[in-house]
Amino acid sequence: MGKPILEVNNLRVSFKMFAGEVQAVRGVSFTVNKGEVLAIVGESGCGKSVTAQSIMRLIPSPPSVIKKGSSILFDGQTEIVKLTESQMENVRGNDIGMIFQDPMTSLNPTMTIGSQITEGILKHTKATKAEAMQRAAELLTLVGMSNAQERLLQYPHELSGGMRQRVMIALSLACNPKLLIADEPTTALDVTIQAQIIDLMRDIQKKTDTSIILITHDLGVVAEMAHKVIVMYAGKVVERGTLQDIFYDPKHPYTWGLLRSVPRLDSNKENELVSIPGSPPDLYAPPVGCAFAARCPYAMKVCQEIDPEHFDVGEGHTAACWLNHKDAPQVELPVGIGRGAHG
Amino acid sequence: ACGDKNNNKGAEPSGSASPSASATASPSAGTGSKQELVMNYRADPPALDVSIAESAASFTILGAISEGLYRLDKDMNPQPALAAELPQISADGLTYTIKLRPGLVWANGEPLTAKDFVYSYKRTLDPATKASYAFILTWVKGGQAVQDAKNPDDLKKAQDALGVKAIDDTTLEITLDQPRAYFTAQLAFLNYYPQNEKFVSAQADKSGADADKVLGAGPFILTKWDHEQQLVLEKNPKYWDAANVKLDKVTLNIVKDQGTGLNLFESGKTDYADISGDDMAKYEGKSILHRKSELVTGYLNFQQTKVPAFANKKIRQAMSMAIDRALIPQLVLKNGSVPATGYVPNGNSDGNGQEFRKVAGDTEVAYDKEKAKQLLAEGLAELGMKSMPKLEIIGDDTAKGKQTLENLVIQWKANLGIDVVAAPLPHAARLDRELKKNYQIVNTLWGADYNDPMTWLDMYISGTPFNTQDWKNDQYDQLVKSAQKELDNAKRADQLKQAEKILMDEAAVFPMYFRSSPFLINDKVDGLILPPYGPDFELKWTSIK
Amino acid sequence: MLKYVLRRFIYMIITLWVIITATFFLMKLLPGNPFGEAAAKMPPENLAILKAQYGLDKPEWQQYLKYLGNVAVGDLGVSYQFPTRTVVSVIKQSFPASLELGIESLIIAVIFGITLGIIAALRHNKWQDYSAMFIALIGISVPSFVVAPLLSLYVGNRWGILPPGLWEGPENRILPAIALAFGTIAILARMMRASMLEVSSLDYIKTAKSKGLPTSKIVIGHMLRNAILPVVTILGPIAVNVITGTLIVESVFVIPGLGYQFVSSITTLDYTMITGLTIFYAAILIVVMFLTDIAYGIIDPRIRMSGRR
Amino acid sequence: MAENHILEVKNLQKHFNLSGGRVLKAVDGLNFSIKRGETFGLVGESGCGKSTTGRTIIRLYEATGGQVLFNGEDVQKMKGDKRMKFNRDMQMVFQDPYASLNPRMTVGKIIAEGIEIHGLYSGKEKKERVNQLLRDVGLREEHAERFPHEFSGGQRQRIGIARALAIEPQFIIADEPISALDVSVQAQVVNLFKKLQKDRGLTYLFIAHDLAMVKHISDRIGVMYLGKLVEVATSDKLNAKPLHPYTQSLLSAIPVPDPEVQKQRQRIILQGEIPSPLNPPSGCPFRTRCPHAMPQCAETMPPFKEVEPGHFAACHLL
Amino acid sequence: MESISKDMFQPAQKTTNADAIVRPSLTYWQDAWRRLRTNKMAMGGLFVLIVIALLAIIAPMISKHTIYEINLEAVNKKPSWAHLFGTDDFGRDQWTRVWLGTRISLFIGLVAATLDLVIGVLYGGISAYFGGKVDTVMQRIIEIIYSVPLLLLAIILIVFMGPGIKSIIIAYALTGWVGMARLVRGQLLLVKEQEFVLAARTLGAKPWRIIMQHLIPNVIGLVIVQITFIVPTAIFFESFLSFIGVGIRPPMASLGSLINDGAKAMRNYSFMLIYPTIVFSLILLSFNVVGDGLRDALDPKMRK
Ligand SMILES: Nc1ncnc2c1ncn2[C@@H]1O[C@H](COP(=O)(O)OP(=O)(O)OP(=O)(O)O)[C@@H](O)[C@H]1O
Ligand SMILES: Nc1ncnc2c1ncn2[C@@H]1O[C@H](COP(=O)(O)OP(=O)(O)OP(=O)(O)O)[C@@H](O)[C@H]1O
Ligand SMILES: [Mg+2]
Ligand SMILES: [Mg+2]
Repeated sequence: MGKPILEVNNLRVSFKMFAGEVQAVRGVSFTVNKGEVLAIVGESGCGKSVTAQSIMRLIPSPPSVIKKGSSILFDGQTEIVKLTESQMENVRGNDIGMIFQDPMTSLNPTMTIGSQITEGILKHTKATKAEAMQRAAELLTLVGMSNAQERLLQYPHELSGGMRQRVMIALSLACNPKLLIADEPTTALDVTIQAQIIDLMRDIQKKTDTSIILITHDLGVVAEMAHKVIVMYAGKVVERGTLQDIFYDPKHPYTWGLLRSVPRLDSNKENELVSIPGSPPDLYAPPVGCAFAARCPYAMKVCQEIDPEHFDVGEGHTAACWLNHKDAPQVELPVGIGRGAHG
Repeated sequence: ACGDKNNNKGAEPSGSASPSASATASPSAGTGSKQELVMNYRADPPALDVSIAESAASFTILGAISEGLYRLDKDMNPQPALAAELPQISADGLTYTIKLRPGLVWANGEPLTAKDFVYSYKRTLDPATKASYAFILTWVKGGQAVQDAKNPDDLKKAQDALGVKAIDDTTLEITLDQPRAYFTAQLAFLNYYPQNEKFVSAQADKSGADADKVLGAGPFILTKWDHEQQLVLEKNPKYWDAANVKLDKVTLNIVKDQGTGLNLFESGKTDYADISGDDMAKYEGKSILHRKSELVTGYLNFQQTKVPAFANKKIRQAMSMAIDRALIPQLVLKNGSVPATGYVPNGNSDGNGQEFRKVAGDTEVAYDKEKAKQLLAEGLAELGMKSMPKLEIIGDDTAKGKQTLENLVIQWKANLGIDVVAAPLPHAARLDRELKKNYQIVNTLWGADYNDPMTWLDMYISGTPFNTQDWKNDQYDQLVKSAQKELDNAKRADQLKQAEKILMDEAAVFPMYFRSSPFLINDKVDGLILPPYGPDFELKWTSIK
Repeated sequence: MLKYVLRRFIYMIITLWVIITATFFLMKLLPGNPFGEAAAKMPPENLAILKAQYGLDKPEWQQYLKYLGNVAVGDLGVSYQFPTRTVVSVIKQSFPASLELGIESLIIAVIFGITLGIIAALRHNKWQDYSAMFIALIGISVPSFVVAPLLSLYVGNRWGILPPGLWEGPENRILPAIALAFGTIAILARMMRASMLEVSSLDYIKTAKSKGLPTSKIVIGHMLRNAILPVVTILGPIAVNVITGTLIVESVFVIPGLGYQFVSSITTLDYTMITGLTIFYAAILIVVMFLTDIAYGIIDPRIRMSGRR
Repeated sequence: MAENHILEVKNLQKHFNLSGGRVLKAVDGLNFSIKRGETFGLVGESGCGKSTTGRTIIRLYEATGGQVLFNGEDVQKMKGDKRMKFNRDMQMVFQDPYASLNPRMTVGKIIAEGIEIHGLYSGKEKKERVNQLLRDVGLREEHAERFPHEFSGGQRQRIGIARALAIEPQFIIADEPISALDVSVQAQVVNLFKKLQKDRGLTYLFIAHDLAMVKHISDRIGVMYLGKLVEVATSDKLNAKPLHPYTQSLLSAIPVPDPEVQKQRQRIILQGEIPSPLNPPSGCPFRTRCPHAMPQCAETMPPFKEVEPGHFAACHLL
Repeated sequence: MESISKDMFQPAQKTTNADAIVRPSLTYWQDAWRRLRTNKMAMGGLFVLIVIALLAIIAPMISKHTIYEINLEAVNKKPSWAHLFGTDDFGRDQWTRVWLGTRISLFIGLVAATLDLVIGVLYGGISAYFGGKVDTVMQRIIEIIYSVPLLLLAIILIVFMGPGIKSIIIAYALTGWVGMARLVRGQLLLVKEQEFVLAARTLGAKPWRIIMQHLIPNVIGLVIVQITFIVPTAIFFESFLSFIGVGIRPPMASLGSLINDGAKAMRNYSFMLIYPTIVFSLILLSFNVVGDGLRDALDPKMRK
């Protein structure tokens, strides 16, 4: 793995609302290296999309603000937080591509697929219209769509959801970005197409050495693609590590909960699925201590009072949980997690 | 006619002795300067057809393209035009023999003869022509019979019997049903113009609809007519008096908005503009401001059948006396109109060579609000009523029309304590309600059709269509009817004077003002005549200095 | 598509027929004498002859059927007021000026209105928004009967920049077109702003941004087309009104247009003229409404597919 | 038909007429029935007609052909009171949680709407009921006064479920209620569904494209492809012995949240383009992507036959 | 990391810490009102509107002048302390007339807005919701109403009702709402396809409920923008009717007719135009900022 392509440091993003400030992202730090796939997992509403969109500076402002002290360093030199809007235009699409969560609404209904793909190419390269069209057709073929030439002239509503999602991917790859942010790229698709798309993204990543930030709640997809994983909860990173670290040696009760929630292929229908009880805290006023404490079966007094920092629990593996403190009681990994659980 | 439709914008009187206003006293031939005139004109004329013409706009334009036996000069005296000289009138005053100028031609070169007059009169009287001014030609003996003809045979017979004959190509003989003192001047009136049978019948029902469907023998030719936009008149080289016509070209732009008209004048885009009373003050004392006092009276009618209280003379008097009529010209019209001093307006002849108003004096009730209150109380007592019923006054919905109603309503309220509701209506709707007698009080206008008191007074004979207020006075009827037959002009004038006095004493109508209109005319324009009735202006003697 | 057009065409005919019928009978409710005031002096017998000539002596349903027949062959009748002029000739002579002026003013209104709306939406709640909306508000609060004379007086007369009136050269078009566009600009700007604000928060705008497109490209390429629908909706009737002429602007700037004919036909109770002009107006309106519906489909391909709206 | 079938779908068809006279056969001849208290899963790829099936059953669309019997009565023919009763007995949880919530209504109002329409409770009772429902689905009482956009996807889905439950239906059509949710919330929602089923004896038609979850929740599963059912079996049988090649590929493609297992798995990756429902392939609709396609497949549509008791499939290979 | 006492690592008592109620709980309307109140522009607009309404009610009552007096000494006087807005052609106090006119115009504007809200929005809602044949017929009716000349209608109204406020309101009720109806329909065609409408239908909601609760609230933004046009349009519609004689009867005046008269007099007495126009523009400006504020306040997504 190469040098860092993206270093996010203490990113804090809030939404200023009438009723107060929603602290959607509260000090997120992570690094993505060249050619690496970083997966972000976490409960719905924990700030994954906001983090992703902050990197692209796409969150609407107002009401959002990226707080002082946040840093998003791209390619070791570009401080994204400080760029002007027009400098940002050169980063978007060119250096960083993005696939959005919802393929149904993320394409312009009144524009043909072709012009939506070529737009970015025309902006960032010196290509002529015809060349851009040629490139667009190649991209469509690359993402596995037949009849690419014809598809270019169609409108989004004439395509199926899976096709639209692939168009989104093609679009984000148009200028060979160094970093691709994929926000739940397969959520809306059925498994057969999902499998196709994962294959496709893996292929592309290998061929072009693109770095990918993959946001998803599907741990299966994570398992298949990611090199590194960060787990987010209530606007914070609670655990980070390699794929193996997270799946086989997780150190945070929330991660445990997540892993245990997945129905196993051999699971007994009569059994309840394991879920994490309760719901995440209100980000209008996050709790003082650990945000997960209220739902955590292992909560200690300290959890309710002091927000844990990251403890190093292995090489590059950290977890923000007091259980990893030397004074904390030892806790067994719950059943259903670890090697062979999904045999 | 009653509030000629294009011309109800308000007016004012002038002290000018001459009945018409003229741009300069002495027409002088323009030399050197381009003889072209650009004018604003307030309305697109309806069909330019001698028989059908009924509006001032038609009279004006046809007056320039066409010509009658006589043309009125700036003093409203008939000057021989197509006629070589003034008519020879028989002793009984019934037969007029007129010699035409020799060698007259129509603008298209065809000769113009006495027959063209005969054709014209017959055509106008033919009911099928639907000429609204045909009644003026019923003065010719047998005219009424033509008008009343029910079938083609009757019509043929009546037309043959009509008292107009072409003795030869240049001699015309007209026989009247009764003597009419003002008939020579009337021969200058549009409906007595000749028409070219061949040309007119070729146009069928489109006669006068466009520039190429009009033929005259007057000083000008209509060379362009873009409806609602522009008319262009050019000098007629074949006109008998072409030598004395100075203007080569007159452009008339149809400008309906007086404010814009003034803008055009001030920015030098036109030489002539009619302006509103409000804008007049600024030009007071400047040589470009001209005023024409018209033979138009603005007055109120009180409908007696609808409001029985109005049958009571005291109540009518009270209603009239409560109005300070000086305020209407002063505050509303501001265009030089003067408070009325009777029904027949200033400048109208008495049919005996004198001005009617000068002879008859001020016959109007004087403004006296105390007396008005008293009269109202007395009148109500006579009727056994406690108060006046709810009253409504209708009138035109023009800006000035509305303001007039407003002013009256306020005065009645302030001076008499009665509530009258103002109901401004579109002109046609107002006229319709007036003629159908479907009103309580109406603010209306009358303009002279010809320069004689009869045009004013015969309309109040009981039972006639324009006596819409249902006022009835036997003595009045008798006086006017006998004047209609009276041969002695002096006696006739006296009878009419008495009749008007009755009209006014009885407060049958309430005249408010004699109308006058202001115009701006470029100083370089010379000899443009603004006659008090009929056409809006007379171009023949106009020139550019 | 063809079927749709055909069906709409049939609707159009039906609507037009209802309008003809409604106007025909509404007009009979009007007071007064259609032959003008001169006819008032006519003896009743002559009036009867006159009425017979126009077929007014027949029962109303016969008049109605005859009229329908005439309309079907494009004959809208002869003016009662000016018997030498047919309704069709009046339209032919007055409509071109109104149409030309209307189109010019629409172009001005659309360009300025949409630009103002876009600026306001892009700078939502900033000073640019407030000033654009302030300009728009002036457009609404100052009616044409004030704007038109003011322009004629100041620009035309006092400052002498442009002619204060008359319908001659191209320089005569500018002031009336502006006066006519004034109110429309305001309406379009406000509509455009509201609609742009809605569109600007949609997901695909983010997608467009994520490609690194500059704001101008996003506005023109992505937002405009999606935001313009409500503007098109309201523009239809406005366009019809504008191209068929407006009394005030026409009379102030001395333009030989149809607006004056409309008003004068009604105030003078010219039956055939009223009905004829109404039919003409209605026909244009219906066609424009239809074109609007077609435009929906062109603007938004989703609408073309489902065929609704 | 057996008494305990709450819903029977017979040869159900739903065709959409598009402009230009084109017909889109979204659902083309479905046959299945659901027993009282059972969960029937319906899987298939995006656009194969799952939602349309659900919507036609609940009469959001009028069926083009076929019959839907609910408690033995023809749904299409219900009117007036019967229809109201039907609306109470059958409810739907919508696919897109956000779009299915009125953005201008507070959550409390959204949930209370059904109660108001059917006049079940009023005043304080209504409020209590709404609070109860919120707690039931794992939300908090004070959420009642917030608006949908203030919630995360999982929370929105739960609002939709609470709305459906509010009028105490017997039968719920859950249209992909979990696909937008993260795993822990998926588990919550699925548990909630199961709990409600246990407590109230609800019957579900559970639509999804995620076989793993459907397998877990459903008693029986129907697999759809391009408007047609290609396989129906009990959950266990389907898992153990999928018959149709499409089902096989679906099962093999389920990603496993275990990096090592995942690496070793053999997946059947389908090739070829997904056909358009506007222009379906002749014969078997799946033949364009089927690894076993034969000439016969292009000619005739394989019959939907009962291969084993309770296990139906439509494939020429069988 | 500073040292932490050992007992801190004892299992915690279960608390409902995370469940703390944080955001103030408000109803929709309270919430909207709160949001409106924080909008300075909107509150300013509301304040101006209230002041204008109060002036319209009170100013003519306490004025020394009435509209029934002609004062020859004070004809067309420029504004002064005696006559704040100057005097008109009859020497009447313009201040009094302007506020009386404001009274009438405000009334007409509000009635028109109400009619538009009720008739236009409902009509559009029904047309869009039912769609199909109902929509086709209702849209044709709109085309017909659009086509029948206003003037013709107005004149028929004078004939049957006489001029006055009643006629104006009837004329407006007959024709004025079609623009709103079309706009609402156009937007609702998109809204009605959304799933929450379907959801309401599966609950058994009747059309009326769906239209009122689900459809219309979702186009309220556009409706408000349109309403802010309606107010001036109606006021000018009245002055147009006054212009052709169906409007307010003199000596009563409306803002529209005062502006109309002022436009005629502007060459000589510009104050006759300026003051009513200022009052009118203020009304409009306030209506618009209040409208915009309301739009934002009623849009839950704009929570600020
Ligand atoms: N435009 C916005 N206005 C106010 N709050 C917002 C906005 N966008 C997001 N939030 C809040 O920010 C928090 C994080 O949202 P985000 O979209 O990042 O979640 P997520 O992790 O992507 O969830 P999901 O998996 O459901 O997509 C949420 O609590 C959400 O309520
Ligand atoms: N109202 C409609 N008009 C026309 N076509 C429709 C309509 N609704 C659905 N369709 C079409 O019917 C087919 C089936 O759609 P449906 O929504 O039932 O799919 P689905 O199986 O639910 O897919 P997904 O998993 O994406 O929700 C699709 O091709 C879709 O385009
Ligand atoms: Mg997200
Ligand atoms: Mg679906």
